[in-house]
Amino acid sequence: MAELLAVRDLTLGFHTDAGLARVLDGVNLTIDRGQVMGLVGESGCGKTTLARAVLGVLPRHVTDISGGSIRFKGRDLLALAPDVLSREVCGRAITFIPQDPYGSFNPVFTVGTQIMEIMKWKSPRREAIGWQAGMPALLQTYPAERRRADRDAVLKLLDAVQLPQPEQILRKYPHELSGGQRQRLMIAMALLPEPDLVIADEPTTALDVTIQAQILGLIRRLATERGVAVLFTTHDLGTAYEICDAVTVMYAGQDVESAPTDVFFTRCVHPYTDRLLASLPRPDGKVAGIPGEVPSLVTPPPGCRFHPRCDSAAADCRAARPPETASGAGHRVRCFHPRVRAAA
Amino acid sequence: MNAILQVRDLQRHFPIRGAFNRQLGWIRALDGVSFDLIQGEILGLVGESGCGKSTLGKTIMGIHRPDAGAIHFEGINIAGLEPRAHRSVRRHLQYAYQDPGASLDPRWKIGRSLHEPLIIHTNLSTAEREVRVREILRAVGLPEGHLDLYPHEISGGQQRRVGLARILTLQPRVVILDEPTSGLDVSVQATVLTLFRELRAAFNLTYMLISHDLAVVRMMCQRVAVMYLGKIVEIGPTADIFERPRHPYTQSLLAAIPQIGGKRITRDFWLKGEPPDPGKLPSGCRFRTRCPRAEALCAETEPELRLIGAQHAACHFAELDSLRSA
Amino acid sequence: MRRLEIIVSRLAWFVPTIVGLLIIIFTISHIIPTDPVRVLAGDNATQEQLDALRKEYGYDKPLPIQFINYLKDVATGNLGISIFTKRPISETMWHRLPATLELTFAAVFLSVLFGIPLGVLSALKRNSLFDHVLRVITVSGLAVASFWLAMELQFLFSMNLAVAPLNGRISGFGPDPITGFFVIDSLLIWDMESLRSALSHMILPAITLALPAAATIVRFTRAGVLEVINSNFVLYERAMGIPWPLIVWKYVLRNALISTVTQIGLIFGVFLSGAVVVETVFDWPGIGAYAVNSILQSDYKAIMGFTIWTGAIFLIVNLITDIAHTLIDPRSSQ
Amino acid sequence: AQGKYVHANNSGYDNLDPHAVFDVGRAASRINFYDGLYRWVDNPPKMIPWLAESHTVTEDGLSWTFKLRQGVKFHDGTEMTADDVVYSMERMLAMKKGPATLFMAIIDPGTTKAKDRHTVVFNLKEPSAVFHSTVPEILIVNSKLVKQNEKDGDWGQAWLSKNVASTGSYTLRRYDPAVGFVGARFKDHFAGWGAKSFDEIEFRTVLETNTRVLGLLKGDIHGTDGYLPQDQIARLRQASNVQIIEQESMRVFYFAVHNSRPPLNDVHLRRALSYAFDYDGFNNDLLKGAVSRNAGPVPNNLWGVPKDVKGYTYDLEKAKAELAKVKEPMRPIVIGTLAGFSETEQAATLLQNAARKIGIEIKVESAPWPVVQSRMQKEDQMYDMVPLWKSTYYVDPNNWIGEMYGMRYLPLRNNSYYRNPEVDKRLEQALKVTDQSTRDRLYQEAGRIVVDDAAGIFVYNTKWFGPYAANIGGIRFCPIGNAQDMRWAYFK
Amino acid sequence: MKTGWRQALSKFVRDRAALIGSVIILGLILCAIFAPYLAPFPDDVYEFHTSNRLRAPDGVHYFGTDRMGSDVLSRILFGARITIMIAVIAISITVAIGVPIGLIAGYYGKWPSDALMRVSDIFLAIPQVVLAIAIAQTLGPSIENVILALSATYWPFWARLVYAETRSVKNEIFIESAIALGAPPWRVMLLHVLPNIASAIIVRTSIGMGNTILTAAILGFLGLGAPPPAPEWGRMIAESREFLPEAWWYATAPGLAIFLVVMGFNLLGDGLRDILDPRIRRAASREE
Ligand SMILES: Nc1ncnc2c1ncn2[C@@H]1O[C@H](COP(=O)(O)OP(=O)(O)OP(=O)(O)O)[C@@H](O)[C@H]1O
Ligand SMILES: Nc1ncnc2c1ncn2[C@@H]1O[C@H](COP(=O)(O)OP(=O)(O)OP(=O)(O)O)[C@@H](O)[C@H]1O
Ligand SMILES: [Mg+2]
Ligand SMILES: [Mg+2]
Repeated sequence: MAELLAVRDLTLGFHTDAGLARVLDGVNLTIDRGQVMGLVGESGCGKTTLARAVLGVLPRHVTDISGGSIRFKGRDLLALAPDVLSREVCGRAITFIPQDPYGSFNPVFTVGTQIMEIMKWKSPRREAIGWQAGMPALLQTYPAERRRADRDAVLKLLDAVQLPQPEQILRKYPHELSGGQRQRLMIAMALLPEPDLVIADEPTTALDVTIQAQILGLIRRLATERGVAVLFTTHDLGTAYEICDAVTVMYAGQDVESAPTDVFFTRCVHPYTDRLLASLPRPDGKVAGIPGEVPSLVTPPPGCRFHPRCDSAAADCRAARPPETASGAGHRVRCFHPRVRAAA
Repeated sequence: MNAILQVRDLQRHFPIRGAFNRQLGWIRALDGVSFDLIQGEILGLVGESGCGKSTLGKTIMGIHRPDAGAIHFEGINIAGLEPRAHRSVRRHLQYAYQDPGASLDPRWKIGRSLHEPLIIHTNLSTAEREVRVREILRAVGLPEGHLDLYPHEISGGQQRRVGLARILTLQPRVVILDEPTSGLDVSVQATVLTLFRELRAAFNLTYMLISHDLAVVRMMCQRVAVMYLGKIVEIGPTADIFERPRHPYTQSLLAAIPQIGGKRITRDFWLKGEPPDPGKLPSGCRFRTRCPRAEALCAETEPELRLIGAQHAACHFAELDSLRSA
Repeated sequence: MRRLEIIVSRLAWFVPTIVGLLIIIFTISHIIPTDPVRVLAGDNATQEQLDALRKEYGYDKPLPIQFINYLKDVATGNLGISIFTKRPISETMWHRLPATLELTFAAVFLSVLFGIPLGVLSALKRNSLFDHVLRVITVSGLAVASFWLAMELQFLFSMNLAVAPLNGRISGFGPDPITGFFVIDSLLIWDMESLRSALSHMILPAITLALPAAATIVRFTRAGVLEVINSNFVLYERAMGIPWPLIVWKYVLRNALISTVTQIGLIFGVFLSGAVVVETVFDWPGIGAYAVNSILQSDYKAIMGFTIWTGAIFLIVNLITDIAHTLIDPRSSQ
Repeated sequence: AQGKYVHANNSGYDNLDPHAVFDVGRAASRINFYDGLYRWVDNPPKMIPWLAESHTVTEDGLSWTFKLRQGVKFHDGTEMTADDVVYSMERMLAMKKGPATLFMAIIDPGTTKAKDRHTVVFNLKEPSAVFHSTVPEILIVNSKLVKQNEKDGDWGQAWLSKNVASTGSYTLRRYDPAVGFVGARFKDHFAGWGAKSFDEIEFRTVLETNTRVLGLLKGDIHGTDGYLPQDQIARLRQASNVQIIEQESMRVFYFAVHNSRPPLNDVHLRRALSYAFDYDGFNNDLLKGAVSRNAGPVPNNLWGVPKDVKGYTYDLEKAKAELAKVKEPMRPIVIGTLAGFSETEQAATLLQNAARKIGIEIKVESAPWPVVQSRMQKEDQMYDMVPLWKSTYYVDPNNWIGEMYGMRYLPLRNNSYYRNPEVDKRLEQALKVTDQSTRDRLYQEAGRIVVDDAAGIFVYNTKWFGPYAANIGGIRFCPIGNAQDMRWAYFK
Repeated sequence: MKTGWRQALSKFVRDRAALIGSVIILGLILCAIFAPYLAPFPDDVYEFHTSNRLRAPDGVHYFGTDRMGSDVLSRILFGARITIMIAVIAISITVAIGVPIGLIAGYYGKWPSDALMRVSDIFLAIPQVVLAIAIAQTLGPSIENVILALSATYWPFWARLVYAETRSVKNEIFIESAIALGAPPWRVMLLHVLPNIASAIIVRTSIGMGNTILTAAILGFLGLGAPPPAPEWGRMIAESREFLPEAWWYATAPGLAIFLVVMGFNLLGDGLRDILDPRIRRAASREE
């Protein structure tokens, strides 16, 4: 499988009242074509930030990107001009499914208007450069012919995401739809431009378990059918297990371990991953949390950020961040003292 | 068995109002709920968002007035008591909010918040109160220095501890825990759940644990009640319900939870559609619009809770095999 | 459906509100030491003259009866005769209304024309030099006493630079009234001289009125845009690569305007209060100047008439605001 | 005949009815649209025959017979007759507004008779020495036309408030209560026209002084009222295109003092206050010497003034001495000023300032004229003092000293609540006798006592500074009407 | 870790608007207190020098003299006393009326809130300036009546504000939890609700001060304020009006004084809003 997205040593921070919050610290992430990659980690560890970095929608004035690269199909997105990124990549080659399907719809326009707006700019039928290219965006028109074709595509896809009576749904306002319906629409909108990569940022956290199961199934099926790669952000390990081909774990802005799903849940070697899995509630009632607290991102501990809470930490963990080491096929870990496990 | 709390046919309806205060309909947040809470147990209450779990807890507490039904707490019916009379009951019956951070006054130091219940319910002097507060603080595992901090200055897990300490100062017998771990990371959740267990042992508490996380409930509770749109559709010992769910809704709920290392449920999850508008409930069984097993009977008569095996379930076809294995 | 209900419920409150207003004003009017009959009779009236007039105008009856009679009159659209001008008050009001409306519309036009785009721009360029300068200007706009600003504008532009007339609405009588709006009337009869005169008379008072209103609009638009621009749907639209100008001027603005529109009722209050003072300083023959005159003359019937009018205008504007709100915010008409 | 004269007036023309309006500010509509039986012209004022050619009085002074001019045309072409005069008098008496107050006490409704087509008889209830001087205020309306426009027995009030039905010098061309009026020259006016009279006159309401001045400077208007603040006059004097016509007027500025209320009923306190007013500072500094000191109630330029009375001067020592003699317990004195008339306020604060130095506390309250007026007319509500002007309604000392201090005018016009039998005896006598020299003597004697009693603080007699465009000629100033009679004026 | 108030204080110092605003207001208060010492001609509040009238600003009279020949600067300094007195008393009365009414109506809902809404609707149905003018005129011009007119017309704003804030705070979980603990209503209202809406009231009060001063100035301008010779700023501008062409300083100085003070209160209010209002704070932290 070919690399679709390769994030290398991405380091960035946000300027806050308290100082520079070093939110990502040398993050590596690789997604292959058609792969569903789970990005898991506890709240505030930088999952959303990483997703937004790929989409190029980090808050402009406060973000300080100090290093690394994001290569997508060979182009470095960080080096791309914002308008080129917005025109050629965002919404076209890379699309987005947000966490909050209610807030992500504009409340004062019908969903039809909003879908058609995306199609106007991002439809796969849109020729790359037409006579309108030099026109200001506000003046550009939507050719009727393409509009019709796009609309047919929309209706077809709405059907595919199990939204009955799509024509009616398009005429509704977001608040007139249920959470599940909204999230289905979001999925449809992410797939309509026929992208190579969909970034889904915790798309099911706002939903009930039964609806979540439906949506997860939908994403999984459509991704497989269309060969789309997905970056799936979640803090729920169960969900990650459910739909991902591979999982990357982050802790406090650093990636710690990355492995194919089955390997990850059975043979993880990083102490943090290990403790995380041990914290899951079990019928037998034997749970163990992780003592200590998540470090402040403004004054993070040096080296491996997990070392203050890690029982196998040693002096070298403080000195430097462990390099990425391969621990099997597609299994990479960043730890000087990985757990030794008997292979299951 | 010794029921410390008996709830009988409890109803609580919220009006839906339009302009003019004109009433457009009712949301039946509680539509005839009955169950017993047994001394010393942990009863789990699960169900989807908006099914009435919090309303049930708050109605028992007297925050909402029930429209009908009875709540016997230690033999006394406390349903619809005057606010003044209710206040004395509250010493023994406490409610732990879903988000303890939000349940602490942001402008009050932790210490002051901890004194408040004692000021309201006891005539202790400041010094006596101080002793009690420090005791309880130790019990929930917080350093005394925290008394001088504001809620936003401590972590979420610590806020939860403060919230519990505030409740426990009054030495209640029953504590209703409303989604105590929602929004917490698993590692923190694990610590909090452990704390609940320890406190229960130390203070001889009875819990009603409201949650939508079945895994947590399974781990913590002796018995589980499953709610769907204002009604309990199934109730019984935890092991039985998780092994042999009788109600199709419970079955789908269990089927919807990803099991690490288990079968991938999304491949063939069978429940379609979404819960109906709580203002416009369907006739008969309220689950029939989504139920793959629904028949004409389901639209006509509403099934009552029936005893099947060790558990009660409200389904006409509860005896049939589980859908999951079908 | 909901829209109709809003209108009906607003209208239902119309009458009690106006009656309540009248009670307040009637009560305070009757503490006035002026004897309306004496004013009516003139400087040199005799006692018998006064008694006759008192009877004629019903001032000999007890106050509650006077109030009820007054309400009856108001219900039939009769606001009584002004003590000072000795003319029917409603007639004067109708006669002066176009002047006030013309000025108000001009001010609304100016304040919206500048307020909304500036508000959007300062939100987009938050914390830039532009934003800071604009903030200073808007805070000043709200801090300056309108009558003083009016005088300083007169001093500068009329007395020293002589580029604008000092006051009045037009030189001379203006075009024959068709609509009563000089700008429209002079266009209708294609009288460029009148048009020029009307516009040049309007500019200073309109600016005076528009300044605080524009400042308010800028602030609300800015706050609205800032609130919206951080919302998830803007993030989503950006992530989906919708062109930025489109996001701002179509999607964000429409949302931001919701809060601005709700403020229009308030802004209108600014205009009406402003009109009272600004019309006085600029000698603008509208109902605001009439109100001040009546108040200074203790012409309490005219004051009450004015109160009813402003109350009604205000309520109508609020009604329109509510309707506009339901029009641009689909959530509210649910 | 040429051109259009534009006048900026400082008050509004909200009613054109000559029988409803009777104040100096709105004289222009009365005087230019309507004619009276006689007319006042020039300064000192002379009464000339106008619609009436002459009159006779019976021996007892009760029956006044006026001979009307023949062939006088109303604007609609019909002839003016004695019936119109009778109708006009009845209309005034019925409406009881404005000018009616001059006649109601002496003429009953229904007693005025048309002897023939051109003779009219007024029958007085009692002899009146002042009736003669009020005859110019009997303005004649077109009775037929007004009757046609009567509604519900309103004497045509609604109609006449916006229309003109008269014989007057100008016909109404345009009218807007908020703006003013335009009159066109009535070619067939009985008095004829000079060669250069205006074709049209426009009177605009321009409340703001600065606008009137600027308009005059810019040439947009040709004339404005003659009581501008002196700073403005000074400014206008510098402009080459403006002329200022200076005339002694009959508008006396004084403090009405409540003579009956303690402690002001003590003559020593009143004298102390009279000594405490800085006449020079006020007349010369604040008003730039544009007024002349008037020591008593009657204007200096009228007869009936005791010329030897020099009045009070600003002298705090004398004031203190007088104050020492005051027996009544002292309390703060309240002065009511006229809102919008800053001169009254300045005068009050000036007195306040000086009084403070001799230990009298004064409070100043400002209120609009209607409020002040209605309080002045109630003895218990009258302020302790009110600075104000006494204007000319008719030219007779009775207009001033008579109404200000005569007991028969209590409380409506005698707002000083001054009750001095010595003075009253003389004032009453002067009203009955018709011999001019006797009356002159009586008024002088009364004036002397009033000043000695310090019944008021008499400050100045106004000078009139008529600002007109330099190319206007033929302005004839008369204290009544303030030169707003435009029929004599023309462009040079 | 900083406590809430200390944090607010440090933010306050960093917020330039609030700082400038409070400096201006402090200046005003100092001017008011030390007017007799600061004024070059303290007697000129009552003392006239008619021969010296309408002097342009020079080294002796920094702001020129007025129509009675008094020093404009001195009068403005003394005018600050009147301005402060009117604003402070009027706002205190307004707050004292509006806050309890809003609090009770907001806390209990039902008919008290309906009644409040209707009554304040009536008061808010016409512009406050107009109502204040009408009341002030009716009662007669004096400082007390200006204060009365202002309080009578402005209380609904506070009642409404407190009402709305109370309603929203009442939905907060910590209020519900205090009730669940068994706290009686007075305790909840005074100890929980009031402190939590205090910042909104403070912000509104600061901006309200500005508005009140403006309205008071309008009343003074129309001759409905303090009677002469009180050096009230609005009245000074009204007095200056007829001298505008010759004496530009006469209107300019008191106008600027009003402007500065109102600006001071507005800036302070704005700044306090940024610092104290948690909603804005939340929005600000999300902002780009
Ligand atoms: N605009 C910003 N300014 C300052 N800090 C920010 C900003 N956005 C995010 N952060 C901080 O960056 C860290 C990472 O945030 P991010 O949203 O990426 O976490 P996450 O892993 O997505 O968490 P969650 O699971 O809660 O969504 C957090 O500590 C957050 O507070
Ligand atoms: N005070 C209220 N007024 C009106 N409706 C209410 C009120 N409180 C709750 N409801 C409605 O009652 C229903 C049940 O609400 P409740 O909060 O009990 O659900 P829940 O099961 O606790 O949901 P969640 O899991 O989201 O907390 C919902 O439809 C809710 O909208
Ligand atoms: Mg996130
Ligand atoms: Mg809940």
